[in-house]
Amino acid sequence: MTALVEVRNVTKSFGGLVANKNISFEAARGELLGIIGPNGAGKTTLFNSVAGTHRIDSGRIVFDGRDITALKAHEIARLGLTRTFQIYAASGDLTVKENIMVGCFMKTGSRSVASARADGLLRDFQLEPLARHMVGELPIAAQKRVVMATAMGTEPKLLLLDEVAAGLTPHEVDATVASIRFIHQDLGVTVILIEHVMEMVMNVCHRVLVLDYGEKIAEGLPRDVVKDPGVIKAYLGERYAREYTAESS
Amino acid sequence: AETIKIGVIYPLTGGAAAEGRELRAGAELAARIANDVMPGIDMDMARRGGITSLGGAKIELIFKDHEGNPTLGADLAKQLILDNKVVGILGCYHSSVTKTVSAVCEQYGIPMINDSSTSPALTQRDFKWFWRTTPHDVTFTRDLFELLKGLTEGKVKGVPAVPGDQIKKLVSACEKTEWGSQVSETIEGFAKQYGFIVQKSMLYAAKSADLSSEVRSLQAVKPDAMLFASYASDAILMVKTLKAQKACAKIIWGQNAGFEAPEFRSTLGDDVVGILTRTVFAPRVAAVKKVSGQVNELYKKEIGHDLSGASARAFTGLQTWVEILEKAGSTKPEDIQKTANSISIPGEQLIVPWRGIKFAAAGADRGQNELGSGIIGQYQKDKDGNIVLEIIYPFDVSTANMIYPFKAF
Amino acid sequence: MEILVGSLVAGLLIGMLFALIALGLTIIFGMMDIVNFAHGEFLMLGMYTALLTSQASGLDPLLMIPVAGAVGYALGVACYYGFVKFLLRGPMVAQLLGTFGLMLFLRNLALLLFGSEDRTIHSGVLVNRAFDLGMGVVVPATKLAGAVMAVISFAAVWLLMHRTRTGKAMVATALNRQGARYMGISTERMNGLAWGIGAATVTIAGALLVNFWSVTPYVGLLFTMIAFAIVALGGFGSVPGAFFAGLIVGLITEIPGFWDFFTYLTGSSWMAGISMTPFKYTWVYLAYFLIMLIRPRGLFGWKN
Amino acid sequence: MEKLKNFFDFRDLPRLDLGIAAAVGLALLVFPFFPFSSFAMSTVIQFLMFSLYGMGWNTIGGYGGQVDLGLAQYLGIGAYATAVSMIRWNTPFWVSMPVGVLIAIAWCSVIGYSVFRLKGHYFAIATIATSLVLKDIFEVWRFVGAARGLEIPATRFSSPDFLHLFFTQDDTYYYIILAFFFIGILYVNWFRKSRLGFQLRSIKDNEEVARSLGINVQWAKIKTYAVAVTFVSAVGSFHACYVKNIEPEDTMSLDISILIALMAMLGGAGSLWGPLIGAGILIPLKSYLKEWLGARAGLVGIDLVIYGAIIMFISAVEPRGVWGIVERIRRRKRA
Amino acid sequence: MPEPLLQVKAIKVRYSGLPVIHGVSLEVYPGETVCVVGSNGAGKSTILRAVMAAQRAFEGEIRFGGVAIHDKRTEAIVRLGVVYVPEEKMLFRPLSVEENLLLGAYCLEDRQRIAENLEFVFTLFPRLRERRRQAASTLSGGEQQMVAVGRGLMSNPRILMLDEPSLGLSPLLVDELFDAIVKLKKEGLTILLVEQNVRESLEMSDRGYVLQTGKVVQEGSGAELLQDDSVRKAFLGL
Ligand SMILES: Nc1ncnc2c1ncn2[C@@H]1O[C@H](COP(=O)(O)OP(=O)(O)OP(=O)(O)O)[C@@H](O)[C@H]1O
Ligand SMILES: Nc1ncnc2c1ncn2[C@@H]1O[C@H](COP(=O)(O)OP(=O)(O)OP(=O)(O)O)[C@@H](O)[C@H]1O
Ligand SMILES: [Mg+2]
Ligand SMILES: [Mg+2]
Repeated sequence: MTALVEVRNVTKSFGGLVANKNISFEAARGELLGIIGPNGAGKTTLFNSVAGTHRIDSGRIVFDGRDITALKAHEIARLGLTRTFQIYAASGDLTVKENIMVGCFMKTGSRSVASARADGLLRDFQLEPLARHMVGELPIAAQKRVVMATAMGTEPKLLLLDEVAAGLTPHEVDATVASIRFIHQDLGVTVILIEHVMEMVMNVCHRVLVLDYGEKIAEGLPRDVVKDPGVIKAYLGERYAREYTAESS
Repeated sequence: AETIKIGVIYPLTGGAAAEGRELRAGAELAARIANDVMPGIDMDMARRGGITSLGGAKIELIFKDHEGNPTLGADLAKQLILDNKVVGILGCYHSSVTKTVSAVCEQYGIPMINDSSTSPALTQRDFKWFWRTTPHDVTFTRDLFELLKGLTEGKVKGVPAVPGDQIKKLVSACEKTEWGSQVSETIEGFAKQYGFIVQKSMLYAAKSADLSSEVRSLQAVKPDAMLFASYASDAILMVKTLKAQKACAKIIWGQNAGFEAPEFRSTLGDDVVGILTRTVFAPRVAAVKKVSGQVNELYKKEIGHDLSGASARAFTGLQTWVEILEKAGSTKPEDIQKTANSISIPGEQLIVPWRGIKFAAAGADRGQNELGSGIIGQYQKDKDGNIVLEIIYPFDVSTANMIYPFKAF
Repeated sequence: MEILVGSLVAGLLIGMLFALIALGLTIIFGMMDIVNFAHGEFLMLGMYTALLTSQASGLDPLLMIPVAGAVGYALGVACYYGFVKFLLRGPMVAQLLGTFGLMLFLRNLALLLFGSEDRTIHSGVLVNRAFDLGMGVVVPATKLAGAVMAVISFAAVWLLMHRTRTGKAMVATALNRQGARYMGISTERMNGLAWGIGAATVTIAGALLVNFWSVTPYVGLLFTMIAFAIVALGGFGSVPGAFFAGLIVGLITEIPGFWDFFTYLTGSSWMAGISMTPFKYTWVYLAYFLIMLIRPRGLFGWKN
Repeated sequence: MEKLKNFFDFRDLPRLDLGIAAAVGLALLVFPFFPFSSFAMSTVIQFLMFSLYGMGWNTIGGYGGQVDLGLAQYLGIGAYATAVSMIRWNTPFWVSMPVGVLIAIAWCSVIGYSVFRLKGHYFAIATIATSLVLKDIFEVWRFVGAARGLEIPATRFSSPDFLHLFFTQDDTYYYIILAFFFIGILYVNWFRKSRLGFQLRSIKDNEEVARSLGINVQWAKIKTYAVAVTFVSAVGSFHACYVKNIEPEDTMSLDISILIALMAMLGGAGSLWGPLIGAGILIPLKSYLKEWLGARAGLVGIDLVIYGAIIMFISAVEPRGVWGIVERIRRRKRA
Repeated sequence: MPEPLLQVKAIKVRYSGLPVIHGVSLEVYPGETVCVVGSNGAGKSTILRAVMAAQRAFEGEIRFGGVAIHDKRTEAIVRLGVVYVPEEKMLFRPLSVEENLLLGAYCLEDRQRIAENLEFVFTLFPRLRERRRQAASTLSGGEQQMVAVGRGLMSNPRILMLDEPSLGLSPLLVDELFDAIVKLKKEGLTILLVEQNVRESLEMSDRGYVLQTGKVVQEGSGAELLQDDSVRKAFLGL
């Protein structure tokens, strides 16, 4: 397995606050990597750094063999690295299908091709009945599926998902897990996801990265990470730790 | 008998609506005098009662409002010509509107008389369907330089000859519009011709609520004469600012418009004494010209105040229309064209102090009335303490001694 | 030298008046994200109010400032409850549309009521009075009064916003209307208040302005544009920003004066050959444009 | 080929709309054969011109959410390009119009490059500022006639001159602008569903998200601006030939910019028919209110008071303009 | 049986014409913790918004402390002591954490009380004390959630309505948050809770309602509902 994305010593600070401190990691082609950590640990910031949403202070990011450190967000997206947003306020005047078509238009200029691809994605993500609805009117679960479908419209090699399971019922989490598996296995996309819903992390991730106060404090298999005392102290709490260790053992 | 429709396009709303009302009243009064028999007025038009050569046909005026907008003016002209089927057009006050309206008339071959636009360029276009009764800015500006020259030659009533080097340096401040920039250029031209020096010719942004830097800049060159082209609000502010900054010159002259507006006088009160303005009509004319007095009486009775430059010129414009129609005895454009090119109305028929009306039939100023002239008036206090506009130029009709030099505020 | 000092003082003085005019705009914008195209029309109404009431009552126009302020306040509140309230539901486009409508409505209503003549005040304490301080510094009484009024108004508004509970509530309303409601803040009242104060400050400016400048129903737009430039330059919604930007704009309008000064200083003839006066306001817009390139949210901007 | 077909692809619109649009289109085609007054004719020509300006505004302002209040500067550039080259070099309209468009696009790229970094109201006011600066320059620039402007002399060409768009009959102008109008509608219809159109709507929604979907936000905005500017400056060129007299005040003033935006906003920003509805309401309303109330009744200003009140009313009732009202009624019927 | 503090009677709500709540009734008695659960889009938030008059019910009645409040304005309802922590947080973004919290106490006049409440919130969420000067907009998602809840506690509400307070919080924090809610409950605060964390919330609630597409399909005590098969199947993934 070769690394699809390689993050080397990335540091990003806001004023005095160092949100990412010298973080390094890599994700192999075909991997499903999870990132967890307390609120404000710098997970979203790390996504922003990787996806070029903001400039990093120092460090290097290599994607698919190319140094993308200095590229702009849209250039990075065109190389096949797409991210979703944690707080996505889709208000505007685009319907679900139109939203997905925007993603599809990255790879094609033809309206009929984009439309056909969007139809395919609507089917894949069980959005067909909602195609003509405005995104803002949908329940959160459906919105998150729209976000994922739109991102898949760009045919990425690497997909960064920021808390797509937040606020979902267990049922819906299961559906989301299925969607992510579909993206990962059937479409062969490498996925990095940020999640607080531990059921999901434990279920789908091959490997987990733990951040705290901007630093990487642990990295490893999910079942190992949840036993890490540092992780328990900073993130999981005793109760959850007990639960998950019990489950996985 | 039939009526003869004449389209009249004036700025009835918009920034110049006050002038528009004057213009309209002047034209309406002229139409009344033409249509009725009014023995009390010593004017051919007043004796006839309609156009006798057309079976006593009455004049009907159709007013349109151009708001000071040239494009709208052109539209209205089309409308008058095509929908209202007017015989001809009168208007439009703003030179810019007159320009577009006359172009439409030219296109459709409909005669137009311009009574009140003073941009020289209007008659330099070799139009075949355009005649202008009022003198234009070149004439007015030449009047000014004649006056200045007269000062050095001792021709001005009440002022001994002034040594040439004491009145040499001029500055001008004109508003940055078509009108203002033309005046500014004309001043420079004449200054060269008459041997004066224009030290600064400034174009300023009109209606800008603050003229202190402009005044400071004028003051800095210590001019002998300050020349302005401004509308009322700027004219008032300009004089106020001059006063505040104690700026002064021996002569302060305004190219009509703002300097002649009633508001100018009432706002500034005694401060206007000594300021010169060019005009085509001052109530004092009525004192020296009988027919003017008669018409002015009538006008005052109806409107409540004296004839102004605007109303007097509108009156004269329509009067010219009436005389042309009378003489042509036809409403066919070609006949009107022929008549207009050859008409000659003697000065005693007019309420304005001109030698008459006779249009240049060809040449560089084609369609321009060659017998028109301007007046330069000076605000002075009369015995009762009222401020009146006394006539200073032409020298032969001057009504008072000139105040020279201008006393500081 | 006199030109330089004179221009500086004149620029600062007129700048303070501009700032006073812009104050209301920045308040209203800060609260509701509404760019009020009818702002200059409020100024115009303030001018007419002072002019007509002083003519009718025979009192000095200076005494009419509180009257104009009260009329402005009432007008602003009425505008809010009767009209602007409904605009708030819509996007920026709808708000622009609405205030264009308001601008046309007020301007032409004034035309209908007052006619289009230039009208001026003929006498009064401030009218035609000026103090000559030497060195080319001439301070017209109106502008001095305007400057004093501006300082007072800005201080009052700043204190209101930062030192009172109502001010805090106004800030909260400005930032997140629904959120403020959940805190128990009556956002309608706050917005109405903002419109009242916003309109009152600009009508007061109008009541001052009419002492040296004539009024027609059309005076508004120029001042609306200047106020826009000031408010955007200072940062939309920023009160101190509006003050400093006002001074800057005032100085910019004196560029012709500075140009003259350097012309004489250097005695250069090519400088003398170029006239700056036609561009008096061009510089304001150009400066706005250039400063925006460096600071896209104005000098003191914080809102997005 | 597919692209061409897409111009005529109105399938996503309700039948009723298309029916009404077809009826209006037909009525416009035969309009000059009926004996309407020249006033009606010039009102309809105005309507067509402002619809086109509004369509231009709508691409950047409606679909893109970038509220531009300075489009008149491009009207001026188009008009001056045509007038200057016609007066000085006798250039045919069909040459000067594209040249004007190119100049306008070049200018808009310069403006756009800097101005598109601004957001919301800052952007709107910056566009006003650039427009006023350009106007001030034109007012003193002798080459283009300074404040006096330019006049294409009424006797310059002999009518009809199709090359220089010089006619005595308004009918001919009418059909030319009507052709522009139909092309404009077809183009906007294509645009709104094109890749650029979609990208733009996404940008309007959320620029950050748009970037993450591979959209070069700045470039997409500039491209769209160029489209908007093309509309405005092409019609500006036509304006020069139709009116034959242009001045800075007349072609580049803030009032015109506002009027352009007003049309589209009142009709409904971001919808295909919005600008047409806006122009269709405002232009006749303005002309006829003035004719009935202003000039006849002598109540100076009352026409515009009513006009302003109507704009206020619509904006208060439905933020998305007249088209928003239509859609609301439709939705209620469906529910 | 005492009077219910909050009483929602057969309300119906719609968004731009589309009905979303079809006649929901629920009561909250003083001192009680009541939980509303339901899948996404069932209309839980909408009910709370209706109580706050942020989205008007077009039918039905809402009473608080015996007073009808469905025709009152939001701010008047807040002043009666109904405090709502919305799902979308609605922070005053450029203001600092502390300023945000203080605005939560806008309805209180007593400075001493305000200071105490602030201290209480800082003890509950120590992270906020660290960040008290930071602008709310730059906080992480979880930190923002803490500010929102803390702000709701600042005004000594008579009833606190929390809409998915655990959304986006780390497991540890969720735990702490629920502990905090339990603590508040013990202090006698009346709480109406909307949550996706069905198990935890039902465990600590006195009673619960299950909402499905705008209708109450089940109600009962927390423990009862936890035992219910359909609830377990639908929400606990068992
Ligand atoms: N633009 C910014 N300016 C200042 N501080 C920022 C900015 N963006 C983020 N931060 C700070 O950086 C830290 C990391 O934020 P980030 O959003 O990456 O957290 P996170 O790990 O995603 O948390 P959560 O799980 O709650 O979403 C936080 O403390 C936040 O306050
Ligand atoms: N502003 C709105 N406009 C139109 N429909 C809306 C709006 N807000 C919510 N809805 C719809 O109303 C229904 C109920 O929404 P509500 O937010 O009350 O659900 P919820 O139970 O709180 O769900 P969630 O778990 O997502 O918060 C949903 O189907 C949603 O799509
Ligand atoms: Mg995050
Ligand atoms: Mg909810």
